[in-house]
Amino acid sequence: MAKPLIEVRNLSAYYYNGKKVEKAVEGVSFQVDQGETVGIVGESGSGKTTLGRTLMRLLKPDYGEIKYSGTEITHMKEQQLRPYKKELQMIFQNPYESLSPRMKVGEIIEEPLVIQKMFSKKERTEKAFEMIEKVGLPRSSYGKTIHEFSGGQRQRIAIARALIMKPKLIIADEPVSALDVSVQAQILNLLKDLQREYSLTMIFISHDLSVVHHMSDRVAVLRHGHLLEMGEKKEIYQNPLHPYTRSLLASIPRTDPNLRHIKQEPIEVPPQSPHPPQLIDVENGHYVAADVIEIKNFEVSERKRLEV
Amino acid sequence: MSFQTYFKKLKTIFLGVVFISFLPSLLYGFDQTINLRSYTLNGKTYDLFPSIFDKYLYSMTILLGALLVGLFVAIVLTFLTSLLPNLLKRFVYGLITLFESLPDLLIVISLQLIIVYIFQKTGWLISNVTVVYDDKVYLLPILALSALPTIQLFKITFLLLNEERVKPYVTVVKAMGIGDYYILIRHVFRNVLFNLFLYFKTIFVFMLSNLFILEYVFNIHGLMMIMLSPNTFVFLISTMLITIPFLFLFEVVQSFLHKSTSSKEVEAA
Amino acid sequence: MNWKLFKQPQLLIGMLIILTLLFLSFGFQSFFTMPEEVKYLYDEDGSMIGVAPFTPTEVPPFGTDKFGRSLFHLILKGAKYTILIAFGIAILRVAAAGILAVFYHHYYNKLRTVLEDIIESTLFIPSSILAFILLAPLTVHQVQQDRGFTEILTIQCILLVLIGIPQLLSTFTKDMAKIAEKEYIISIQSLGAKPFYVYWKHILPEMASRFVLVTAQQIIQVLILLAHLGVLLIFLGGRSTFTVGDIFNEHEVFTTKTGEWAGLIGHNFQEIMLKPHTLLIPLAFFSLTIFSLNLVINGIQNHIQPTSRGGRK
Amino acid sequence: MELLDVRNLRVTFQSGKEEMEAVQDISFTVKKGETVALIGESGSGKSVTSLAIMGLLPENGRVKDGSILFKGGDLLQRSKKEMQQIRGKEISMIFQDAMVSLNPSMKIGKQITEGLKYHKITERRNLKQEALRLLSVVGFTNPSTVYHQYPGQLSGGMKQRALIAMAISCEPELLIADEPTTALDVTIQKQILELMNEYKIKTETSMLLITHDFGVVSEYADRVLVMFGGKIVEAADVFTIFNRPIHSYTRGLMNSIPRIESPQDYLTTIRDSAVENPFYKGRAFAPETYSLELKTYYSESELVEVEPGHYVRFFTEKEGVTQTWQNL
Repeated sequence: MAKPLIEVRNLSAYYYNGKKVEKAVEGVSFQVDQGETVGIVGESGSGKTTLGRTLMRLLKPDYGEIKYSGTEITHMKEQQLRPYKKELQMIFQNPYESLSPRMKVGEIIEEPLVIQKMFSKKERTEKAFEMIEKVGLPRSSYGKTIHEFSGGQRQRIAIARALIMKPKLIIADEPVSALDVSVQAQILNLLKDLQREYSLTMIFISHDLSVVHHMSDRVAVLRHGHLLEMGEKKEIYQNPLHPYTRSLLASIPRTDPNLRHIKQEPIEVPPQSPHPPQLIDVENGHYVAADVIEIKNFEVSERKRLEV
Repeated sequence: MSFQTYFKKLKTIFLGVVFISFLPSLLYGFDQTINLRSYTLNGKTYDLFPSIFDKYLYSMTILLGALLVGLFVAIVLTFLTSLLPNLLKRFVYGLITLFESLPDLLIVISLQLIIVYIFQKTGWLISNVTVVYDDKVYLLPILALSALPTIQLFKITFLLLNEERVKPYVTVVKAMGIGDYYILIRHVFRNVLFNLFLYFKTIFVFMLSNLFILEYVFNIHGLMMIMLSPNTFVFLISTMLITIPFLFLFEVVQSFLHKSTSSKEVEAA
Repeated sequence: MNWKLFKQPQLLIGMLIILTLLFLSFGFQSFFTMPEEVKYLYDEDGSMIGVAPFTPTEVPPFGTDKFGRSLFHLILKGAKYTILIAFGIAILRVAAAGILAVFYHHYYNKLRTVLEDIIESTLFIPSSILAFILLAPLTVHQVQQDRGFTEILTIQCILLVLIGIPQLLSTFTKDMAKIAEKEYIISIQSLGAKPFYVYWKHILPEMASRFVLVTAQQIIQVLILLAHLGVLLIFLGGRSTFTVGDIFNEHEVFTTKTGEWAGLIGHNFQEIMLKPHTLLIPLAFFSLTIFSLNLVINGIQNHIQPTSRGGRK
Repeated sequence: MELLDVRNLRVTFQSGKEEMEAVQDISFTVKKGETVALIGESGSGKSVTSLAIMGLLPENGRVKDGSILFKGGDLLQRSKKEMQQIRGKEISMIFQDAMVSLNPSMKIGKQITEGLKYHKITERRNLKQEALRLLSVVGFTNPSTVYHQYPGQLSGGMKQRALIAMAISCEPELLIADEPTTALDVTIQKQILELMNEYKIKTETSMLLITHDFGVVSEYADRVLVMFGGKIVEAADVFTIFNRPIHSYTRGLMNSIPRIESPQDYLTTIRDSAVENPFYKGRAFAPETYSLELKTYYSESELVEVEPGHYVRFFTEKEGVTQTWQNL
């Protein structure tokens, strides 16, 4: 069994909207093992972005703890965190906004090294060129300004920047949702290639179930800040237990017009519970949120499965 | 709108004003006059209470009157320019820049001179130019004070209108086959007026400054003049007299805006 | 900020006017000689027909003040003081507020309680009154303690700079908060950058064009403020006092020591009804300068967002 | 007779001194009760086409050539007044970004009946009743509450419902939906699309559905036009497109979406498809004939009917190509 690289226990982060306290993430626990990709699926307002940023320690969690390869980093000060930020890197959603508009491509890609004061200037340039080629851009990109690049190319630059420090963990927050379909495929392929090459651990956050399915080994479903279901990809997609997961899956448009006459019954999703749900291991690391009534249902469905 | 935040802000401002009013002492040593009964202006001594309320009312009448006149004229002007072809609109915008550049002092003095000139030519006096005694004039100060806010408001509404006209919801309404003038009046103009409230604070501060120079040049014995008298207490009480109602007004406007357009960020630009 | 900014015609015209004024003012000695003071005018027979101040028609081009000095020359001479002092105060205001805003934004939760009072309350006090209250005691001190010209000027400038800071601080902090929310700033933070690096390399450069714009606006505000103070007989660098009139009708006249325009307005203020040109001409130059600055501002704004201005689509 | 018949439409945009062609020679028809989908990526000209039909092109855009026949009459020949009578009443449009598509300061109830009021379809005193009915048609369970709410108080899905209510208020014959669900969550997307489809079937309204999502097309469209760089690259009924896509761009678009039911380790991109397509032999969409980034074509091309009702854009001579197809 691989060692957990990042462990999250009972993580809660709130944000303050005027006087009101709103939950962004509440009572979330999971772990990511070395080398695996965990997909986090959630719709808007599910707290997936907050979760990603809290893991990066861009936000300070209100409760709970985050352990990075055994060390607790929850309450570390910025000074102490700096070495960890070499190993944790993030890719953001919108390549039009996540790259500084006033810098040259080369500067952008080298910036992490400058910030962490690594290597000499010459070595940094060399590394930047190497990364530019790795992500499939021409070497001439180095001296160009960011305005000359399309969305897909910009996302490649963002990936090059994230990978120049040879990180261990990548948190990708909706890295392809701002891109055209054809470009999306290229970026996903690139991410997969690079993941293999650098044996990266990855947390892949997205609203798109197909993309998460494509990228991940394990999947977690987030709704209104609560973790509802988590497990191996196969388990989640073929044997979804939580009604919310099932409704998400049923909402994906089928890409076959021959199926359109088959009507799908709408799935009743229970209202959000006020407290973070207890996660129960149903089978083989397939966790599901359960209050008392739901546990009964799961038992039934499990029994059914056994009979089959 | 909650009274709690209002009073909290009021307290904040009060502390700030107290600090500012004793700043001269901090800078030059403690030799400030504090007199709770009376104040001196141009060598004469006046009772502070209750006459300060009278002056206060007078100054605020001029201020609000000018604001209303300015608002009205600005809206009419914007509406008229919105009907002009694009080339003329640019010309109008150029004119705004020109007029905007005139200092308040110039406008106040010129107005005064124009009226004297008219009087000399025709013997027809629109309004007493300067006030020597305690009788009050309204028309001229209001007109003089409204000149610059009119230009500013005109500029703001003009720019807001241009911004508003290309917003997606206008296209949606157009797609319903609704006529241009109907859209302009019922949708675009309405929202421009809403957004105008965001500039309320900016205009207000600007007008206070104008009012001050107006009172000085016209020799109007109003609240702003009183503030010039070397008496710290007068400064303190005058400022609070302005703050108490207007802060309330700002808060009401803010909460009102927040309610009707809750997605919008409310702040004075 | 880049060089394309200088392709804006409005900006160029505005800068040209201001630079011309400054050029004429600095080269004053080499272009002009200060004409003789004209205190009295005589007709051909040699009998006196008028006493200063004179109107532009009597003494072209702009007439004289009450000491018989040519307004045209006074204005050109004073241009450099007026414009440069306003420039200096505005730049110092923006620079100081910009630096303070970094700290205010970074330590917002700690500093807010201290500074919010002052920032909020300055909203309700017209800056002219604020300036008057702070500067008026100086004129008394000048006489009483016989302070020097430079000392007075320095104190005045420092106070004028300080007066403008609270408002700027609040706008800059709001701007910074907006920029700090942008994804690319967050992405820089995720790389483990020190706060200083983030401000210096990213947030402040992002605000550069904003700083230029605000500086131009501040120059206008300082100019208007100076004009107001001039009317209130507060002149930069203190004032010189002359006694004029005959024994029966003696009164004091205050004049400016630097010759800046606000001083011209101030010492001619009593002539408002009789010889209005002595006020209107300096004011016209104020307007010209402000207009040029407005042109500069329009140019910058057109450069920043080319479509949203001026009825063009 | 077709309800809508667009013939050889060309739309250009003036940007600076340059004139850019956003839509180049597009022809298609929409029959009564039919849903036609325009599918393409950003910059394909699909939204511009819809705006041209509505007569709502931005100031710097203009129709350079072609005709848009609606019920036999050319919309491009109509005066401004006449177009106003058609917009909203006969053709109406649902826009992409519901978040900004409603007037923030007007109550929902008032806003959705603007068309009815302006066109004097419903009497003033019945407006409120009609608004409540429309709100319940689009699935609000509490119409009287929503009636008095401002757009800022509604979620994205609810705003889109309100927009639909507005679009169908005058019972138009043609509904143009420009990416109606792109900004919404998947679960909401499904609800909104179902709602639109139900309404369409019930009232026999025709629909022009503009989207980038093949999933949406496969569920709801009758006929499909695939667009790229301002041109139609493939057009057929929905079953043909999905069962026998020919053009490599179509195939590329379809394959580049990761699929849950048939997972692949590597996603086929459009570039790969261009190489792999057995039909075109370097002709239909060879990499040298187009630029994916610039969204333009480098060589001449023509739309060829390869089987009845199935059109594909081919480069070079059409005969050779058609034969290749027929030989198969």
